Amino acid sequence: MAAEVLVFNLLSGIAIVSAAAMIMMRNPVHSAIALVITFVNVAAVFIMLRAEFLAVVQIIVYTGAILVLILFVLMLVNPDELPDFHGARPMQQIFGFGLGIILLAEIAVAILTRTVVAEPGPWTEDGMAAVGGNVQAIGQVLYSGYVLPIQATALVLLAATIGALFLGRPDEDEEPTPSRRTVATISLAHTRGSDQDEIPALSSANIKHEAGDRDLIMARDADEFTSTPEDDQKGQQE
Amino acid sequence: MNELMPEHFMFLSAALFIIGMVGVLTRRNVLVIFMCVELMLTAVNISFIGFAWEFSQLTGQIFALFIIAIAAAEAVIGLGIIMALTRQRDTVDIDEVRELRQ
Amino acid sequence: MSSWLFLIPLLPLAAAVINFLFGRWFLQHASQWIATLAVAASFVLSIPVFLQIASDEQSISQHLYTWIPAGDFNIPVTLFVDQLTATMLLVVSGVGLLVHIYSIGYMHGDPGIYRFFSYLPLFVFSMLMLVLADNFLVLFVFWEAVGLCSFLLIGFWYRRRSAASAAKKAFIVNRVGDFGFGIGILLIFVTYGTIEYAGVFGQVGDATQTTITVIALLLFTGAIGKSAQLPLFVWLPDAMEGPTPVSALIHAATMVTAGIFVIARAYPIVSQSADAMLVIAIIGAATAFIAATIAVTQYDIKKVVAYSTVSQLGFMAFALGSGAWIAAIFHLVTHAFFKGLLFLGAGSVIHGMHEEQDMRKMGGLKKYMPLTYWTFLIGAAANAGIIPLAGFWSKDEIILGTWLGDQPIIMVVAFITAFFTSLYMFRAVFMTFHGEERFDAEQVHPHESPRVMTIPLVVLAFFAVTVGFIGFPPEDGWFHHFLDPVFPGMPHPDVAWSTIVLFAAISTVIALSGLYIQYMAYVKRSISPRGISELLGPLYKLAANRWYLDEIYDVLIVRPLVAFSMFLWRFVDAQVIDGTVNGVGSLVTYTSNQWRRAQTGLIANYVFAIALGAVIIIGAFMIFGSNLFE
Amino acid sequence: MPLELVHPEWGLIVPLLIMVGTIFALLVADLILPRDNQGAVAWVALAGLVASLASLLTIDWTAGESTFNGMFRADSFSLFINIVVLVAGILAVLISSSYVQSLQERGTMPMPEYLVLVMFSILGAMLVGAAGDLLIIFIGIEMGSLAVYVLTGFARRRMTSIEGALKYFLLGAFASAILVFGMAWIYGSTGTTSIPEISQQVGAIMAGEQLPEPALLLALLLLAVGLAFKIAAVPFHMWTPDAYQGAPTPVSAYMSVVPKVAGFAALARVLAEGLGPLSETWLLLIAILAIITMFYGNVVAISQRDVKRMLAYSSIGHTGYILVGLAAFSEDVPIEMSIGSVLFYLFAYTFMNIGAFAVVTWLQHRGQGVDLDSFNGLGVRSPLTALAMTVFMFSLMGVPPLIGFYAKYYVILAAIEAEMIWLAVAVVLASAVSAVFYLRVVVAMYFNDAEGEWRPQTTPMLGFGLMIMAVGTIALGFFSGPVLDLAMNWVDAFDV
Repeated sequence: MAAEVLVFNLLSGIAIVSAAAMIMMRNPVHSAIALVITFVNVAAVFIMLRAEFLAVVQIIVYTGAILVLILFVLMLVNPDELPDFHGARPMQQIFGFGLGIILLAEIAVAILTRTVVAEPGPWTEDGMAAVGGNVQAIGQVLYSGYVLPIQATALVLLAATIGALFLGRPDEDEEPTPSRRTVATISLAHTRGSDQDEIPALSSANIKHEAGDRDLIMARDADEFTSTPEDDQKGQQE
Repeated sequence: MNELMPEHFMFLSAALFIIGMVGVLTRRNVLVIFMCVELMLTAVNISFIGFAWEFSQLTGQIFALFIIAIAAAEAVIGLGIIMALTRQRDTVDIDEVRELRQ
Repeated sequence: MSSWLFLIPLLPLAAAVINFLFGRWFLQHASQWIATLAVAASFVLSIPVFLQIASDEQSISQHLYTWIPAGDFNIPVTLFVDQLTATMLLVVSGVGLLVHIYSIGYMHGDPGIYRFFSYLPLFVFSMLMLVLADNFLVLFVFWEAVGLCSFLLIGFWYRRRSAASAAKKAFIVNRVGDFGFGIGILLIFVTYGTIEYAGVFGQVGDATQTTITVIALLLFTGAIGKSAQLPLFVWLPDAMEGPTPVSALIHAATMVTAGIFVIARAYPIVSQSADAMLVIAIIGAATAFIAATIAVTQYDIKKVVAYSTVSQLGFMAFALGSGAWIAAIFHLVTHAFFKGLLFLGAGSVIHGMHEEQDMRKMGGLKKYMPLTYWTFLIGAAANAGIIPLAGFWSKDEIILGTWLGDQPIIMVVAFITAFFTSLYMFRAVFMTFHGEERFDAEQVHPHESPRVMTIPLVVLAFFAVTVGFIGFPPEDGWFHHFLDPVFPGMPHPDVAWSTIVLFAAISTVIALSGLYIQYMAYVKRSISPRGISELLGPLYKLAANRWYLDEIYDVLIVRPLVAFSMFLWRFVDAQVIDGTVNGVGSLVTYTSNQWRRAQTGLIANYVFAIALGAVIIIGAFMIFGSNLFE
Repeated sequence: MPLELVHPEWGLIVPLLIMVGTIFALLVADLILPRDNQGAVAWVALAGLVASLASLLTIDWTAGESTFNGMFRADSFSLFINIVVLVAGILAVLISSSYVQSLQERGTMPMPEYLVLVMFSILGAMLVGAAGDLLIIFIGIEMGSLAVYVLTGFARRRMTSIEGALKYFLLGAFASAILVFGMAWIYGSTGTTSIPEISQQVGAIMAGEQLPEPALLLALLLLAVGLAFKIAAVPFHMWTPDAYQGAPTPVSAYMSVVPKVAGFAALARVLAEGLGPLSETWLLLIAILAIITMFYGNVVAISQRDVKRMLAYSSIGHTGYILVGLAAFSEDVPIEMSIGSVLFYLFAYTFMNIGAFAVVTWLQHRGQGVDLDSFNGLGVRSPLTALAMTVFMFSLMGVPPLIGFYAKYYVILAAIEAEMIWLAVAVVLASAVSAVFYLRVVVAMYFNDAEGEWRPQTTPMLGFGLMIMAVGTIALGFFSGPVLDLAMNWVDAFDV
């Protein structure tokens, strides 16, 4: 039916154009909005492909949760000072697009020469209607054959939660000093070690002061034993 | 082409995947790169769902469901790392993050 | 029986590991009991093995696992026990047990005691595995392992500079011998295509006479190092820096006899080469004589016993070389007991004298430590070959063996050496225990050692008296029949009783004359030792300076080596190596530095590398590896 | 179609359940223990790991059973992977507890979270090892990777740590997308995601064909690229040096082993088992990757002064060696030689590589840095530690009779058996190159004079872990036979 193809082409056209817009936009907020448009269109495509449940999930999880999260972080990161990201590396853009085109060609060859061998399964339009629709069908398959992946995915989400909580948690002894943000740790990891002299010397008095009566472990370079912002600040103040 | 063919969604998927890849290759804002990775995963989902549609199976749809879940987990971790980064240094430009090299 | 054979070496290993892991924090002194019990269990387990071998006359073996399974080079680890191994098992675990018990007293209060009691069972394990091996590679591995244990134990008091350098010397000198030994094993593999005893010994004759001689001599090179033969014996006297129980166990009773054991083990090879046997005999005789003369001039009680050990090892070596195989093993067994006894006795003296080792500062100790005196006297008499103690039977048999082996010159040297043996042994006894008290009685209060140290002395003394009777009557004793299957094809000459009695008489006269001379010199004081040494002049000086061997090595080996290494450093390193480095080396370095630049630190470039790699791989494979263009 | 309730055999996943239980125990311990005294959680983690290791004994792995509709397979292969990652986990906990604790005292590194993340990544690797479905491989790899991303950035006050985490994460997410795209194409080509069924389908497709069609090839290559990233094969390795250098040292030790084991397990499952009929194609790819990887890693390691970075490049080099074992997979070679050598190498690598990083950690505890100069005079300062490091270096170099020698030996044997003499020669040559930088550490320890401040410290757990690894590196060399037998048994499970 031509109408179906027409709708598909329209949806995918919008999706591709807005995806392209996403990577071209100067402002990352605009990029995010373009990505939302793409995702919504993709969700519509999912419905055409008999995946109503996934279409809803796509909207809720991607558009609803992940992108809003990204936007949220984007706002946190000082939106006034967003640097100009474009035009700095023309060579990279040329090569990037070049690689993309070649890979697209390679995938296109694969698509066009593909032969189908898979045996058709029972989940045609009628098959799904027989159990009450896509959601019911997915539910049946998911909870009969995919118990282990569900459990495992739950654990992945738990791991991610714990990790994110750790990364995002403010430091316990942190003082919100404005200057702290600009402190950059000196790179201590140059291969030749030639910049060793730049490291602020930590006198033992300094350490005692900081660590109280506890014995403090120190490393000369490239490790958290030395290069906390506090240490660096002290070094600079002296 | 009068009917919806598998090639249709395959090309859509490939196009979105490539666009995502090119975005990762060319952008410098770490958040935009991150969005591009999400776009690539969505492209993969289209492939999976399309193949499932073609074969009248549900395997692909369920795989896609799990990819979405994992992508959510990945997003949480990624944003956590980016938060930690901005806490240390007020930047989201990956070109400024290059102390470790050679 | 064979199913739990593996426990014999495993228990000491387990004790060693446990003590090493937990000794410092948890066990401390408890480690001594773990080690002693483990070795005791090994000893107890060895007895039924020995009895079974003695009754069945069948060798037993237990396959443990395949060490290197892949390819043609298939090396199993199999425990193998025949009469020779069974004898060694008893000697190693028995003397080892006594030394462990003795050490409990001797090492009392040492802060590193857990280390000591993890090294010592580790040594017992290695030594047991050495004798239990059924192929040359496993033998070699544990040959190295006992060397390592010896190194660790000599340097046990590593803070003492002399101990550390003695350990190093022992290790380096042994490397020289082991190098030859290793090449010998390689040659065996190349020649016979296997390194398992059974396989090698079954086809000895396939190789040419020259090859056999070379293999035998290379194996003997290892023995020269480990069993302290000329010219490599210099490490053994220095090794006395280690704790005395170590000297008794490793440097008298067991490890140093490993070389003798290996030559006996390789009987099917060595006995095929008359040339190699001659070399072994000559080196053994020279070692025995030179070491005995040095021993007469020493004042350090442990050094005397150490040189005596070297001399006795020389006896065993020339016994092997003269074809008196069983006599050599017999002497190995008796020597283990009386030399272990002598070392432990010397240790008891040193312990009672508050770490004094110089005999000139002793004398008259008989009344302070009677038990030590009597046991030491028995050991010395056994070593000197006083009838009917153990040493007499074995030594007499060796000398008889040289006669039967048609080596008259060596026989004469042996008799002379036996005289010197008696001289130095009784000199030590009289200087230490008789005569006036030459120590400062206000500073030093000699005392008998605790019971845990004297009991091993008594047990060893008992064996030093009795163990010789397993070889009685000479050439026809129980021990000879027991060991006979190990040396197939060995000639059994009939010896007339008159010959035996004659040799025994000469030996006894020689031994007693040594005793008499020293009695006159140090007890009756009718002969002045100083006078004799002045009379002998340069000869005495030669012996007292250990035949200048260390100096000779310094001139012949150390200095040229230093010069050579200077040459290497100055010329080869600076010119050749640097030149090569400027070629190949700097090419690699240059490449390294260039490639390193790829790591720009920019994420974008990293992503680019991944994408480029993927695109190239996919493209290349699609063009060349797919059916696209078919 | 009625809903069929599944009754999985829980007995087969007991080791994983114990790990999950440990994770929850750790989280509870985090709640009930006071913030400033959480050293005890290390024991909880150790107990969980040991219990999981012990529970492996309760399962009959030779039966090759599977459960969860064939998604989880309890065969000898998964047994071996379980052993390797659990041992690696125990070693990681041993070497990191004092490190993390000393930082926790300064309020930067919470111990329970650290251990939970370690547990998660082990759990992920265990899942991958037992995977019977592409979905499980994907989830397992992601579980491991996500945890390790966070661990890399665990010293979150230090810029380099965050930088390493960011690089690892962005590239890892990118590679995951490629990997999962490959999985989609495999599904598109075969109509299934179950690995044994993939094998059947691909076998049917390739029957009578010389070369595969582009679609199948694309699937294979995308998958290979995604997994090559996880095992750090050149040119997909570039995250490795930065992430290893940036991460806290115990994490570097850990991430040099467990994610790599998971990656190789996935490669073996997918390539050797699922795509076995395509081996003609991917063998060449793996062989090329192996050569490039081993030379690049070892050559670039020469010009590194930072020991962590040097070890990172060295670990890239080792990836190359291990790939040689995989490249020897072919019909002519007994599978226990090719894949068996891979497994053996992973086991050997666990001991010596974690050991090398552990010595760096040990030095850091004593006020030293991570550059080569920090090793100066270690032979005098601490002879035992120097000895341990020497053992690790020589083992990594491949000197007999240490375990590293046997690892290389079996890999070379497999290559020779597969008639890829050039690969065997390449391994030998690359090892010769590697001697330069390994020996440099040994030389620094024994021939250079000590310099800099030295702070005596007692780190019993770290010392114990070091000793286990050093002894293991030596002893397993002597007992390489039994370990290899175990590694070879995996073949029972594979229906290739």
